[in-house]
Amino acid sequence: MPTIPTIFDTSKSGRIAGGQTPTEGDLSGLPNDLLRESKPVLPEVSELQAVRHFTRLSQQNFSIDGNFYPLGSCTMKYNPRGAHRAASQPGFLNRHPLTPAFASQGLLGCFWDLQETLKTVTGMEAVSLVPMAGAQGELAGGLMIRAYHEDCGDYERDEILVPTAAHGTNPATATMCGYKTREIGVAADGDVDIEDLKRVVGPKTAGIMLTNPSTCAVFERRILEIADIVHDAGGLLYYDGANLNAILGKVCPGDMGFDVLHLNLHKTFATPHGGGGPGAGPVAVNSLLQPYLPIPMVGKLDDQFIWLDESYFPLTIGKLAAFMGNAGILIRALAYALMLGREGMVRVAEYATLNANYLAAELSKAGFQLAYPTRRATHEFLITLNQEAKDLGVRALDFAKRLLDFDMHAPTTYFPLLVPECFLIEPTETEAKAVLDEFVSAMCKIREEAQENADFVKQAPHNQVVRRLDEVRAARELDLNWSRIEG
Amino acid sequence: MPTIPTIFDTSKSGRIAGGQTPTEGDLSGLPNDLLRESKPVLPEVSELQAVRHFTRLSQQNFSIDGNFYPLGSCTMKYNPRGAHRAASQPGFLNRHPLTPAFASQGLLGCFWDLQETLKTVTGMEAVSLVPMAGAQGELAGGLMIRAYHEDCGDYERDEILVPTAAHGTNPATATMCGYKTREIGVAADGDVDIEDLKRVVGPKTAGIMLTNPSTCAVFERRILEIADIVHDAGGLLYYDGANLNAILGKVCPGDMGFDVLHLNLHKTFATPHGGGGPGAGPVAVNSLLQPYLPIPMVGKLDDQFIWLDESYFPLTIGKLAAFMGNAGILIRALAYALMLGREGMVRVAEYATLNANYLAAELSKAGFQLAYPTRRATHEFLITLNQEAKDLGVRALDFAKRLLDFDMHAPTTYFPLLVPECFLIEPTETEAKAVLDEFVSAMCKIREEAQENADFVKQAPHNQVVRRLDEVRAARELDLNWSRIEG
Amino acid sequence: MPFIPHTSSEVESMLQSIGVKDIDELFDEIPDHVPIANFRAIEHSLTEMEMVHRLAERAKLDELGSCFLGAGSYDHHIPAAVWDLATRGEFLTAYTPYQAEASQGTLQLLYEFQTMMASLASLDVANASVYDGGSGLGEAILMAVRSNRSARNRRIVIGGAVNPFYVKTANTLVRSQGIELVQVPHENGVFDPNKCTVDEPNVVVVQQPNFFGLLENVDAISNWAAERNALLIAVVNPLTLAVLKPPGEWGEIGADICSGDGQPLGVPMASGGPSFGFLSSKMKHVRQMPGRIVGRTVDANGDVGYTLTLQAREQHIRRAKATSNICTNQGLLVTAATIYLSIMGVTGLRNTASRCHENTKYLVAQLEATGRAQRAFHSPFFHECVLRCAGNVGNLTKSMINDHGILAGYPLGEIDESLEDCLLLCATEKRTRDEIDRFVELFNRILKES
Amino acid sequence: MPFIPHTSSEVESMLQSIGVKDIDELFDEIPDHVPIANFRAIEHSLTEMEMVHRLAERAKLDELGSCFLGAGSYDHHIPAAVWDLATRGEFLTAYTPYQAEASQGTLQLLYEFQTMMASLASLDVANASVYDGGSGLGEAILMAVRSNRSARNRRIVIGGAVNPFYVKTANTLVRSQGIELVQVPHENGVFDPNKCTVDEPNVVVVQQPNFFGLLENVDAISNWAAERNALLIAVVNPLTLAVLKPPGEWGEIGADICSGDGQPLGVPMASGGPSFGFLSSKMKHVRQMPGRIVGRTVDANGDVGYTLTLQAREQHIRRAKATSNICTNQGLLVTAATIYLSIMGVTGLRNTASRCHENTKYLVAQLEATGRAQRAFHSPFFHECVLRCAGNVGNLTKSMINDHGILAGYPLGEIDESLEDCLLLCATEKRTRDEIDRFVELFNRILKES
Ligand SMILES: Cc1ncc(COP(=O)(O)O)c(C=O)c1O
Ligand SMILES: Cc1ncc(COP(=O)(O)O)c(C=O)c1O
Repeated sequence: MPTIPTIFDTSKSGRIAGGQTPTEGDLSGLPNDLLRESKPVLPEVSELQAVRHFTRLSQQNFSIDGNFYPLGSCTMKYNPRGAHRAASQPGFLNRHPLTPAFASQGLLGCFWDLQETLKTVTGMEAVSLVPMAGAQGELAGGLMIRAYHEDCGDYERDEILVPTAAHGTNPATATMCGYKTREIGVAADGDVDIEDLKRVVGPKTAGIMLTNPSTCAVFERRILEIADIVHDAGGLLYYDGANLNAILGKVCPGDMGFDVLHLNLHKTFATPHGGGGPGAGPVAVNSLLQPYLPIPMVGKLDDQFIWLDESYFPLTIGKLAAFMGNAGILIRALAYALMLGREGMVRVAEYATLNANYLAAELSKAGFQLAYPTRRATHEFLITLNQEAKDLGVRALDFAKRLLDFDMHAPTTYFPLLVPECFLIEPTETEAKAVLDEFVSAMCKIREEAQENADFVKQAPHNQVVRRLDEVRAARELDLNWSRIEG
Repeated sequence: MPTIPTIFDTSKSGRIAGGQTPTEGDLSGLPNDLLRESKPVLPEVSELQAVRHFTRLSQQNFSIDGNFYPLGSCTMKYNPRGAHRAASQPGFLNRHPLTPAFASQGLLGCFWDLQETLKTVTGMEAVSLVPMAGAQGELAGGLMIRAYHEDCGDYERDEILVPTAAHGTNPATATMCGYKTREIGVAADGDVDIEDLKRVVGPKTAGIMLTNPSTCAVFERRILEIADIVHDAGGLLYYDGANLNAILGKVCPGDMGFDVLHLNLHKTFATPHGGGGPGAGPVAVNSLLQPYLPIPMVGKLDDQFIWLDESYFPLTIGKLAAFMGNAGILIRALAYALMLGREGMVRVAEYATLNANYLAAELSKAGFQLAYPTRRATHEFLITLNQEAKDLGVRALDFAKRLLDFDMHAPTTYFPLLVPECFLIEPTETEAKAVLDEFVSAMCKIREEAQENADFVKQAPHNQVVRRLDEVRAARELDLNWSRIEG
Repeated sequence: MPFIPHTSSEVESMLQSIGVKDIDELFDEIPDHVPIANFRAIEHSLTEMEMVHRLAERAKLDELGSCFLGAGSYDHHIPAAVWDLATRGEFLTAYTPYQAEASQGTLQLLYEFQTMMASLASLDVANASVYDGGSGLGEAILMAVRSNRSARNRRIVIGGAVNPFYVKTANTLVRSQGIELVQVPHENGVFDPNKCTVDEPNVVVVQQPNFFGLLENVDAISNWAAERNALLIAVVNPLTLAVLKPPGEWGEIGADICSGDGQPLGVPMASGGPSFGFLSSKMKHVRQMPGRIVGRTVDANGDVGYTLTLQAREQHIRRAKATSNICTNQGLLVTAATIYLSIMGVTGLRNTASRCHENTKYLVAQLEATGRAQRAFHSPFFHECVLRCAGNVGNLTKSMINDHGILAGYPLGEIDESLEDCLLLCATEKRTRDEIDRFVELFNRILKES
Repeated sequence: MPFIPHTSSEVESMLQSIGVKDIDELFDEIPDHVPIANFRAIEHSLTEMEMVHRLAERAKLDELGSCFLGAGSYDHHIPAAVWDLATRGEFLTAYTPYQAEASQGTLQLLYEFQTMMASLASLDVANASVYDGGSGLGEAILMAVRSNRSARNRRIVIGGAVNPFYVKTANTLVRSQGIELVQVPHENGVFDPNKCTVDEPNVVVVQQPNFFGLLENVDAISNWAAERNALLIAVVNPLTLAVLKPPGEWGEIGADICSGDGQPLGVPMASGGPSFGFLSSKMKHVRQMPGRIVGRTVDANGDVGYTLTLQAREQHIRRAKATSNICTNQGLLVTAATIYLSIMGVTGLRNTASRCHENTKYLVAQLEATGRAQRAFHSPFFHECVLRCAGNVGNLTKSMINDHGILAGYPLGEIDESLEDCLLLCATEKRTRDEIDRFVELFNRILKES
């Protein structure tokens, strides 16, 4: 497949897609100095040219529909087409966000059901569906923690604790909430270093942000102890729900001492990632934080569903979106929840864990080094290619690029940073054993190739539309949009 | 891209796509000896496995959405997505074919509009929309011709005339109608050999089947003379509408002396070809043949649309489909007709002709041999690679296969048979000049390659999922379905 | 200009290259005495937005609720993935796979389809579709007649309650080749070969379950045909083959040819089309098969690949001697059906068929319990059933549509006067208990009031 | 087991390979004292068929007819091709393009998107989306504050009638960083900088057209901000940029940052989300930009390719010092918008915007002609307009919905008591003359009767 010219290269001045062009409207009477004179750089192509261009572009993407995509922490599993269908019905798709509640009982009913489901799933008191991704859920959580402490008159707490292995959104969120981030160490077994925690926790601690299983891909065994330590110091516990799929139906965050959390519905509830989004990151809280939830939520008054806004939640941290967040994603998640049902949800955790442990076992038998060999894998696991890097000069990055040539997306690389040359591998429950076996074969094959000819692997990929890209140049010689002169 | 294992190779006994499997129903009381014992060879895969398999298969297809596809006579032009959308509305998609007319005024109204449009387009008296493809339209036409002669008490006419260059469906249809086929020659300029026609026409002539522009891709200039000759001999004229797009809005078949015709809506009216179908081949007739039209049609009684069946058309040739033919394709064609409108239809012929003449001119300038250099191209044109075959040993087939490596589908090859080593090239009106220019470049490049290394071209394609396929083996060692043993 | 990419400067330069002054000149070979087309009766063009608006108003008119009507077209659930995949541009907008190397997707899919369909029928080979079940029966008959050359006549016995729309369609197709269809009236709804007056039929056609939903004694019929050296054509609903004995296993030697309509396999009812007809047969008849057939072969490297094969049967090679004139078939619907069958699999298909049956059984029992309807025939039924109603069937179905948006079954009086008071009913897996109960209640109420 | 491919024999062999006896054992690191989850409150699983049936009943409840409501979400025509393409599996089910070589499709598309958005705003660079228009304004403010380090305070002037939902949302986002939003009340619907009490604003925010559909005097506002060394953030409806002067050209030096919601560009209203927020800016602010940015570069062969760039701004690299915590964004909607913009092109977009304006103008004129409504403000409006109604606006909108299925505009009393009798109305290009005339007639009738 050749590289594809940009749509602007295909463009010709004066060409229009006539079937889509309404007749021009009358602009007379508008002040001239407020009108546009310059012609924007938009494509001028026929409908077929557009269709062909984007069809071809799409063919240059790996995706779950086409490839094994074991990106750790990202949960790339099958996105049921039925959920997409359900959310695409005219009643949902054409609903104006400001339609009054009395004429929106269908949508509000869906939101109510989802709120109830997520309460059960998390073991928390109350849920707000508004946040539009995990990171926005974190922001909501941080703001609620802040609001809570301020309401308690406690203005001194200006630190959020996060493990060194934490996802980047955790510290970035702390900053957005006006907090400082304090990192706590991770012990050799992958669990939080309790002693370090004890050292840093104190009267300045607003809260701690944790995932469990952690980003080291192991279950944080001393979670209740951690909860006690933080709570005793007056801090609150935030659960980063990115890994909730690992424990679905097994244990609830609410039972592990967490006060507030978000869920990544686009991960655990299988809504499509769309090449970067959209997602949905509802937040769930215990009763302490309930008053601060972001609005709106859905309530029930007699038999009618209603919006719960400031008048019901005067202490709310406020709005996080112009309207109601990513409503369409929430419907998809509800559809998925309905299809899984009670029994299916438990299976998510069980088979995701089975697949990860199986793949870990097979890779380990094949001679790859697990980062935490004494630990169970959870829904994902870490390997380190440090030995291979030292012995063969072939780094995790090279393995990753070469995997693409085997038609498999690479696992997450170099995250968490504390494990050198690592792969964070999350196969998910929707992949078949045969696919996992193929992954092990591919890894072995690449190692063989590296032994024979390290350069070959270091120059991978070889069979993709492009060879390895120069990212340094991309950042240094910024070329962020097409211009007629260069193009 | 690697070859893809069959879906059966992915299958595992006992696996089900649980989200799609209803609970088993009770079969008690059915006679045991009428029940199935053997297990059918159906895939047992998860929904993701199915989605991934067919996503990947699709990626191994050329298509209009992805490629220039200048298959002569096939009219591969842009298939508007809006037409597909319009036909996919629940009211159309969920309509049971036996729903009474009084509850189907939407659909019948569409059919009425389409009938009216096609009458204008063809210049004929009446239209039946039933035939499900061009070939079935031909069959309907042949049967109407037969019915007409028999109604006239004329049982001796048992021959249908077709030019030697005719499409295979023409003689095959004659046979299905119980007729013998008599071929008439084509003159050196591509027009029908009138002298030959005069020789064979006579009291046994039931009719003649012609396209115009002909399959030699030129406009049959003496069409009125031909019509007179055949009519004078008591025969009828059938117009094969596969090339109607060439003359849309310019001249009507009804004005060229034709008594009956079909339209290929999947060609002229741009409904998608679907990798082999479906199509729609409505027939239009003059008043002579109106009584014989296949049923049902749509009529109007007061303000209601009604089905016209045997009771209105006692002389009908009958039903051609269990229900109403390819209703969904008819809606798509109507949608297209509405979007083109009066002015757009004329442009189809104009710009298809412009593109073909431009491409012919450019190829000719580049040294390729037009089959009929003294003639105008119509919506398509013929080149012959006979010289290249002689000089370089590289045949039309080799050019065709090598074109694939340039990401262009090959034109129609070796049709019509009377032109040696030919390409029948139909660019259509929806392709841009730049694409045509690229085609010329590719052809020149291939000729260069052939001059340097004929074998390289003869072994093409080189960049497709498979190399050149052994078709002889396919026909000799029949392998028509997968079986567990081989698989 | 919808769909035309040319700018005026491009048109200029193209005309120049050709050497003409304007586009009109390109049409100068059209003789002057052919009148210029007059399209004034055709409306001005609409944008996509306007067109969709127009057709949405039309489509709205035809929206209805629950469907209890089958009779050859069935309201089944179609997994969302089926059409999401089938309408991918690469499937939707490809042509017939003439250039095999650029069409491996479609070709491999068809090969898989052939495998599934042949296996469902328990026969050796299947083709890649004909137009629909009706014309498919016509093609099956032509194929059988060609295959049974030793036969002394061209008389085809149509046994009992074969779908009357199929029979009419087949008749249109075969009549002019001197083939005669002889319909043997059904006995209590089923085919009794002993009532057949044709001595030496060339071909016998039987449908299982038949148009009334009744199960024919297919083993006996198959043997009866075999004893007379007649070829046997089985007309089936492919969904039911997940549960019922497949034609290839009927009687001693099995049916020769199996045909039917593929609509139940993932194709929306959509007013009856596009759907697809399918044909499968014993290997010995394969050279008489109409339509496309895909074969597996190898490429120049010895790797597996797929291609159209046995093309010497087809019109583009064999012309007047072809097995059929079919060219464009119903490929896209076959694509959908292949995806449908893959997702449903053995168990999904079996459960769907058996669930339809249970739903219909429940519907029939509830309707009989009202005392206002009873089964018209006593042979066992599957998936569909004829009920004789105590009241005016025409009024009933009309009121069901007008007042409740329900399609209440097919009034058999439309095809057989002796069944004036009969309805052919069906409740697929999509009908919920609630829908069925509501239907029964309305049925009872309407007949009571009338 | 929906979505899980394992057969029991596979599970067995996998357990064996791991060396455990059952799946439960894999969870043995979860301490015993954490209680086992109890999911009994959750229903049993539904098949896709049952789920769709359930949600179809819900969706049906919310179906309405014509929409005359805008206020930040607009009922535009979306070419069918847009979502047919955007939902191709390769776009729909890919992740953020971390492995550039396997994601050139998404990356090139984003590069094209950045080009279009930057050019629409007449600014230098655009990012690959933030969540929505509301949070986008928050991000824009944070970005501006970071960029305007020399400023002496953290006070942001919100000029006149900026979308109140956006302002509230932005406030949630920026508040805890000590940033204060100071809203200057509008004067007759527009922003009059002279009424501003903040001496040295850090950042000024103005919306064009503003929430009331009125055109602000953006050149003067831009110059006013520049004179005070304040950065200017323009909030816009991107569709209107086809017609209105782009922010980069406002006043002497142009706006610094442009933000807004991309919904009008091919995204269904869908209750407000998912849509996408967009940000563009002058080059000098690029290192303060939140979100993904794609750059063009070359591969090892020197061929063109695309990759995420300037990642040192982002949370996964910069962590606590990142420009934002955003990670997952609204990629799919950006995909749709890019396709939409490509199909519409310069002319399509311009005509759509001007047609919306003409339709609204016509609507306003007709309503005024009834004598029951008049424009609330006298500045020129574009695409949307506030009408003061002679009657109870609450009853009007309610009756329009309940009796006619029409959304009759946004009752501004919900956000501003002084506008109790005002409706914010909009008629997009989708509204036909017939629909508008019918609306006017109903409007007149309802107000007359009430
Ligand atoms: C552990 C973890 N936390 C938080 C996030 C952020 O979630 P989102 O991308 O939905 O904003 C991610 C996403 O990659 C994650 O993996
Ligand atoms: C000239 C001509 N006639 C007839 C046909 C048959 O039409 P259909 O394929 O629709 O049956 C074709 C199709 O290729 C054709 O090109």
